[in-house]
Amino acid sequence: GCGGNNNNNAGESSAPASSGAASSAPASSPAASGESVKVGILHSLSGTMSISEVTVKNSELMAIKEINAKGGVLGKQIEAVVEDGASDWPTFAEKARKLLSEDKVATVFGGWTSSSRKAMLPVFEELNGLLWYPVQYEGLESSPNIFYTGATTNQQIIPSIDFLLEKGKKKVFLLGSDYVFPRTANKIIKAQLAAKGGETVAEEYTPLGHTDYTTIIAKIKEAKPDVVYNTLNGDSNVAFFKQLKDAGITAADLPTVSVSVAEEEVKGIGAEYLTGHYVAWDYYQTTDTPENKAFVENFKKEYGADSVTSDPMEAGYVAVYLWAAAVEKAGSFDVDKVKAAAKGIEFNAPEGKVTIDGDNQHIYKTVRIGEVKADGQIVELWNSGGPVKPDPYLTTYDWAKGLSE
Amino acid sequence: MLSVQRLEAGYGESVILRDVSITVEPGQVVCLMGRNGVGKSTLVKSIMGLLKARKGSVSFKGTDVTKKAPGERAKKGIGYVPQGREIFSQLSVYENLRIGLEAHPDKAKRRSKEIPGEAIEKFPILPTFYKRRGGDLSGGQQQQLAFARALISEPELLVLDEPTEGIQPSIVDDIQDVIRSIRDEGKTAILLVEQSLDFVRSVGDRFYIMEKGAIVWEGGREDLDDPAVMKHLTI
Amino acid sequence: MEIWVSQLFNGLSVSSILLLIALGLAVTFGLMRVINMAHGEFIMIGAYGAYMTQQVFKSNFSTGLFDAYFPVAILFSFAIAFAIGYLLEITLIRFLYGRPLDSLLATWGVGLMLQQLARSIFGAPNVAVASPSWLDGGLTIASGVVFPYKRLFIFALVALCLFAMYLYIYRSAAGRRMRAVMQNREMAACLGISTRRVDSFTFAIGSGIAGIAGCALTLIGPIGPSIGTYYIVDAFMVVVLGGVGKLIGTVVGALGIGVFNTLFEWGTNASLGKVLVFLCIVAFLQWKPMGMFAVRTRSLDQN
Amino acid sequence: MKSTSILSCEKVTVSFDGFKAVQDMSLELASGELRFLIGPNGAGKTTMLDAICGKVKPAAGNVTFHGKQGTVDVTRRKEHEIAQLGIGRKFQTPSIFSGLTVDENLEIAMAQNRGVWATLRASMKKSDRERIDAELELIGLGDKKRLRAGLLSHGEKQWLEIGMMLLQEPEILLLDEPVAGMTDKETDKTGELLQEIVRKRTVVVVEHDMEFVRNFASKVTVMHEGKLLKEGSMDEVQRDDRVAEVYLGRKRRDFDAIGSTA
Amino acid sequence: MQLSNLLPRRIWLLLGYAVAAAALFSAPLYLGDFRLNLLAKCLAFAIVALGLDLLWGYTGILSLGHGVFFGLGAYAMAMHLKLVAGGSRLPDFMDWMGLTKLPWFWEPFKSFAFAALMGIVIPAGLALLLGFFTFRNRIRGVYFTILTQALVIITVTLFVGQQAYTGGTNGLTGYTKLFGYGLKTDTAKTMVYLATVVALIVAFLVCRFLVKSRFGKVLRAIRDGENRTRFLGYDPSRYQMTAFAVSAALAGLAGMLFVLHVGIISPTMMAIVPSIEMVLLVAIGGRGTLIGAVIGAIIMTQAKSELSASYPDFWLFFLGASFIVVTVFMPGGIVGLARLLNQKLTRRRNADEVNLNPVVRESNGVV
Ligand SMILES: Nc1ncnc2c1ncn2[C@@H]1O[C@H](COP(=O)(O)OP(=O)(O)OP(=O)(O)O)[C@@H](O)[C@H]1O
Ligand SMILES: Nc1ncnc2c1ncn2[C@@H]1O[C@H](COP(=O)(O)OP(=O)(O)OP(=O)(O)O)[C@@H](O)[C@H]1O
Ligand SMILES: NC(N)=O
Ligand SMILES: [Mg+2]
Ligand SMILES: [Mg+2]
Repeated sequence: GCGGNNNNNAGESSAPASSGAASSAPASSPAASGESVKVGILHSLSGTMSISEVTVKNSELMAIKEINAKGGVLGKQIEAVVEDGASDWPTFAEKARKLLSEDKVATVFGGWTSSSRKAMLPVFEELNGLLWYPVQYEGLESSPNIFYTGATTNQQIIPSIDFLLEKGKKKVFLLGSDYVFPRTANKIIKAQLAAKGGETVAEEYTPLGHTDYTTIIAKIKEAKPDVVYNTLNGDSNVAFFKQLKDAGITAADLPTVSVSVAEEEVKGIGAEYLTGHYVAWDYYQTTDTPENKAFVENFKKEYGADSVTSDPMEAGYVAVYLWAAAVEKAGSFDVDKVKAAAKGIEFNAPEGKVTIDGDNQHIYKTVRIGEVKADGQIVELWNSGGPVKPDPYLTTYDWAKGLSE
Repeated sequence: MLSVQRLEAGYGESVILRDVSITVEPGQVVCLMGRNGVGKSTLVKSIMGLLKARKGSVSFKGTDVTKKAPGERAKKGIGYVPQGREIFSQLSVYENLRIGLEAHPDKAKRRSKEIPGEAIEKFPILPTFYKRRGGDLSGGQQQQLAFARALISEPELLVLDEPTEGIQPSIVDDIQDVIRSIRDEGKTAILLVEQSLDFVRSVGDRFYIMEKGAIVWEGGREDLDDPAVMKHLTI
Repeated sequence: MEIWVSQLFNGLSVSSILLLIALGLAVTFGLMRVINMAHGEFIMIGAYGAYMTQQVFKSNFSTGLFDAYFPVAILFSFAIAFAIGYLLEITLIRFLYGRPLDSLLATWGVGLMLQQLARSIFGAPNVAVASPSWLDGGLTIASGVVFPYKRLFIFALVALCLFAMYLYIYRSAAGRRMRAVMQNREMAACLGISTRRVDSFTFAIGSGIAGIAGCALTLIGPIGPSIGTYYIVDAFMVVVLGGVGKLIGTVVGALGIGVFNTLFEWGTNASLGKVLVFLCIVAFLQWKPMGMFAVRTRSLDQN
Repeated sequence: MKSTSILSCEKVTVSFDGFKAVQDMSLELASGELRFLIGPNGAGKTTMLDAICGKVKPAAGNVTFHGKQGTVDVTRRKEHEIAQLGIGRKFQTPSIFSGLTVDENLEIAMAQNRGVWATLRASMKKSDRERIDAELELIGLGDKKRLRAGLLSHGEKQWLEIGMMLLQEPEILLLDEPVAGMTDKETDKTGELLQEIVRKRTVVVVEHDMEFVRNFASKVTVMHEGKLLKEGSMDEVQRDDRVAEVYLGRKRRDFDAIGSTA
Repeated sequence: MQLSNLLPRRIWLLLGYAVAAAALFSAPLYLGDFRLNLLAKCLAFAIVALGLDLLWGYTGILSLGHGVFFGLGAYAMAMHLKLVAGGSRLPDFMDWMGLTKLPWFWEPFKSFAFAALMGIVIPAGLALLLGFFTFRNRIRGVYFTILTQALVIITVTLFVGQQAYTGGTNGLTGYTKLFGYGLKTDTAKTMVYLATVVALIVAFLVCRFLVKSRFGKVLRAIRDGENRTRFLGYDPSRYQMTAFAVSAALAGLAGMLFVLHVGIISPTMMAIVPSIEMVLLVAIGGRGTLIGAVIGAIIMTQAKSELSASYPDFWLFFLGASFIVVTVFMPGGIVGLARLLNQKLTRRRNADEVNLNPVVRESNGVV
């Protein structure tokens, strides 16, 4: 089980709801009253996305606990206000507004799907709040009020396609859930394949939560690709991989590359269904850094010996540390000052060194292609050799011209 | 056999029956009369346990059944023909009758696939309908089915709420005969709700008349010429 | 040619799964008329039942015995879903007969609570259930045409459940009592049937079958707190399309939706396929407004 | 007695999955007639009324209505159109709107324009109120007018439905067992009411209460197994051996005969 | 005697309504940004609930697809806002999806009047169309309900799939201005809030008029016995279509207001769960009473927000439990409970009480 401790906002008393100030006060003067400072944690704790987001919440809470144990930020203890986005985008917007204007949090860590981020974005811009978004996404965005600690496309998807082409896997079958991230990702992949001599043999989307893949698998068999590039999200992965194996297709016959399957998902699918398949991320539980050793150890201590760590969890964990570092540097919780200070901050994360890019507020990350092993762990096959500069608008890729106009 | 003492019952907030007491002796045919809406069916439902008694008691064969569920009362030997037929419309006629057997005291009979002949021979059309769904029958046919369904469990007390409604005259005569022969056998008592004075006169031993939820008149067959009877039954 | 054979098989396979998830609902909704929004959560209970059985076998028995867990899991899933269904009926559902909206509201609430309960006990992420090794692989019909054993197993399981349900509902005295109670609770009571017992037993059976479905679904799909939500709409579609209250309707409804879904998905894509299937349902009801096997009555306005 | 025909059913056949509930049944109703339709249980009386008011569609035969709006082939019309033409129906089991009050049941049954727009703008005029109150008085539900109709007793529902039917003011009233569950006196009262009504309208009554039929019938149609068995005055019908055989029962005929002379 | 009984009650009721209206109108004075926003959202949902109550409580038609109508209204308004926000540029998501020109059907939404009109006309029109194909063919009860679910799935799938035209799963967000004024200013927020209060009151009065009219009585008659009304000469399908269309129009109106308050509309709001939750609002408040729908919407939306804030990990337990408690202990919802208490207190038998069970089984026999 997962016995997450839920430090809730115990001291509700400090939340002011006085009449005049409430509606107009910008969140740039956050409640850092007395000995503590409030931060918001806004993930889906219920609904379909909770299978992924709960663990990110857990790692963020762990980071907060660690920082508090070391004396907090600017001498203040961090107090987490946890809210449930309930897998519903308008709820994310509502809760973001609540955190900023009612709880007056200094910053918010939250979101998983791009849709939830897009829903929160206007609220953060309106109230000049600060959001740390910890999941890989499709790029093409750079809000002054958001820091992106997950990978953008050139830190995950583009290198993975290069990796495949290098291995001679030219005929690619694109399979994704029918929503914005897979569709945009696949658009980029198609352009990249076209430019580099690969071939998109087919492109299929299934609704979120789809659980029958027999027909898709039949289509895959018909199309005879070298590899399936999988941007399915959430539960659909379980159904897809179980049914793929039933159809008698193993990784040796036809490998897949997944960008939304991490250790947590492997555990939920069952490693035997995934053995030998590829994944692309910036962090694995097996990533060999001293920071990661401590991270994994602490996490298991906190949430049980059989819990695992994954890329989005690590990105959420890193986000908390980066924010704390920026606050220390700024000497203030003020959003504008923190943003200014964040530029160029470096941090030795479990995934290795990360640096905040001041222009687009993404971070430099090391890209890693991995293979799923029978024990459910992911072993790195390839890495980018060092942190890759984030390029959310793909300005440095010739073939990507016209994609992002 | 059946004794209702100072019963008060009703629906929701409204009290319909006030201080009603009636008794039915073994082998007796007791008739309950009264204009529309005076509470006859309400009394019958309370006897069956479909309505809770607010005050008073119902006892059957010497035991107090006031708190018993309808099913238990049926198993104790009360058969019921409700007003409005209430047959199981999606069940076949045969199945309707088999359900009627549920309360039969004899386990072998309950289990048997055969519908006992005596109970339905008064309704000769029914066996020809065994395969048809109860709900497809005509109104009168359904009424006959409801009657047969109650008879089939060989109850010791039959509670009949306007059992001849919609039944053709010749079969009404037959039913009259059935009731008389039941009375003559003396094993089964009957509580009969009926509007037709002719009908009750020909079969009844004891008579009660209700008005506004209370018993306002009672007497034997010889008392029926009492002008009060007419008064209570007309508007 | 091969592709048609395997697609036909896939269609039937989808149908069999739809049927499995709808069978329990055919009882709780079709017969009892409880708008049972918690049906999906009973499927979830069954799935977690399989997970628990697996964990017990993993930690207590040798690997050789491990494969035997699945038949045990089916029974356990049935039992636990049955028990929870029974409990739910005697504490809640019994107050809701003849109150469709209230049954919708209350069972929705039950569903929320069960989901949250699962999240608290097993954690929010999915859990994995390893399928027994004797169900690995498949029957090779021709080159490229493989009928996975799991799918064949599900066929058999569905057939068995269906047959058992048919016997129970239409051929046994208990089933006759059950139908009588569902149609007219008061009258059934007046004829000596203990309606309370029949009610709770019936609801429990419907729930238990949902549990079996959940157990079977672990072979092919995810196991998480909210899996019920994926199946609930389809289950209702199947029951309603076939005609509420008719077991045969549920069978044909599942067949129709499954086969057409596969067909359309093959011809177009998964999303459009789904849209087309639902458009077909809309069109079909124009022709048969009460489903394929409508329950006819003479009464003017049936409930 | 010369009168024009208002409804003619010619060789109507109604079948349910092959079972012919009504077969080649013809019925001619004269305007202003009070016709009794009798016959054994399952003879097809209710089904015949169903065919006239559009509840079932005959497999064969014609039902033509010669009403104020000219001659119309009823079998081609939808139920609400038939009702609007002027054919009203009381059903065998009480069919009222259980969630509406007694008053509201009568209000919407009252003769009026049945369109959406009309009901949106309708208001309760004084004359309407009086009509409804008079009707309430007649059916004896005056003090229950604010009660939900679902809470009425069986017999009260029957009365309410009769009241609705009367307010509807159809040209033909089809009454399926209107006096079932009424006391003898109420039955007489209803009979008188019917005789009142037929001065302006045409009435078809299905009834098993022979006393009632004899007291108020001029012409009786007897059905048996979906077919016409006999048509004529009550005396003729009563003397008919086949009618006695299948319907009245020997004993009953004798008993009734005695009753009628007494 | 009846009059004297009635009069004070009327007055109390009117007084209650007046106090409630005053409280609503003055809310901007005492509520903060988030609270006011939340209340505005509640009120928008109250409008949907009114429409659903008209449909379910009074006509007996259960729609589990009102999210679609709500969403269509919301999208109509959102399209306008998106165009205004973008100025002369294409909306961002069209850009990403490679569109170079604004699709023709987006063009007219540059006009606010057109958008506002469409926000009501499109849902009502769709309801009429669906109603035409269902009610006329006597599809009703659960069969109709299932079709509304099919409608949801079809619509959501199309909206998600047609990303270039609808924004896909992300939906439409990022609005800035309305009528040239910044949407994020306090005055703008207050005005939009007040507009919502007015819309709710108008919607309430419209529904009240409908249910009190003879039309409303026919609706209830159809609920009790659709076929019986036919034999009285009414054509139920027309009444059902009208009720369905009005209800859909109200949902559309609510959707438009929702977008203005929440700042985003996406297909998740049209999906099955929100659609069902809209019905639950009515159930909580009390079906068959208009004020119940409003109360239910306000209480449940607030409760959801409060519970999830106070117990983010366990709030579903409380929400689920409260549904159960309502059904078991408060049949007829909050209003039903209030009436019950009132009855208990006054020991009066109310003749025109709510019908808790529209489906009272008459008899399953022959007609
Ligand atoms: N929908 C149906 N399906 C099957 N059989 C039917 C249906 N409707 C009527 N019948 C059959 O048609 C016959 C005539 O029924 P109908 O109700 O017209 O009889 P009736 O003359 O009104 O009898 P009663 O006097 O008992 O009311 C009956 O045998 C009945 O079982
Ligand atoms: N479910 C109910 N809820 C409230 N009141 C009811 C209910 N059923 C009946 N009543 C009321 O109870 C009173 C008695 O009804 P009951 O059915 O006992 O009358 P009855 O004597 O059987 O009349 P009938 O001869 O018409 O069948 C009536 O005034 C009726 O309005
Ligand atoms: N950003 C994602 N994975 O939606
Ligand atoms: Mg009665
Ligand atoms: Mg009849």
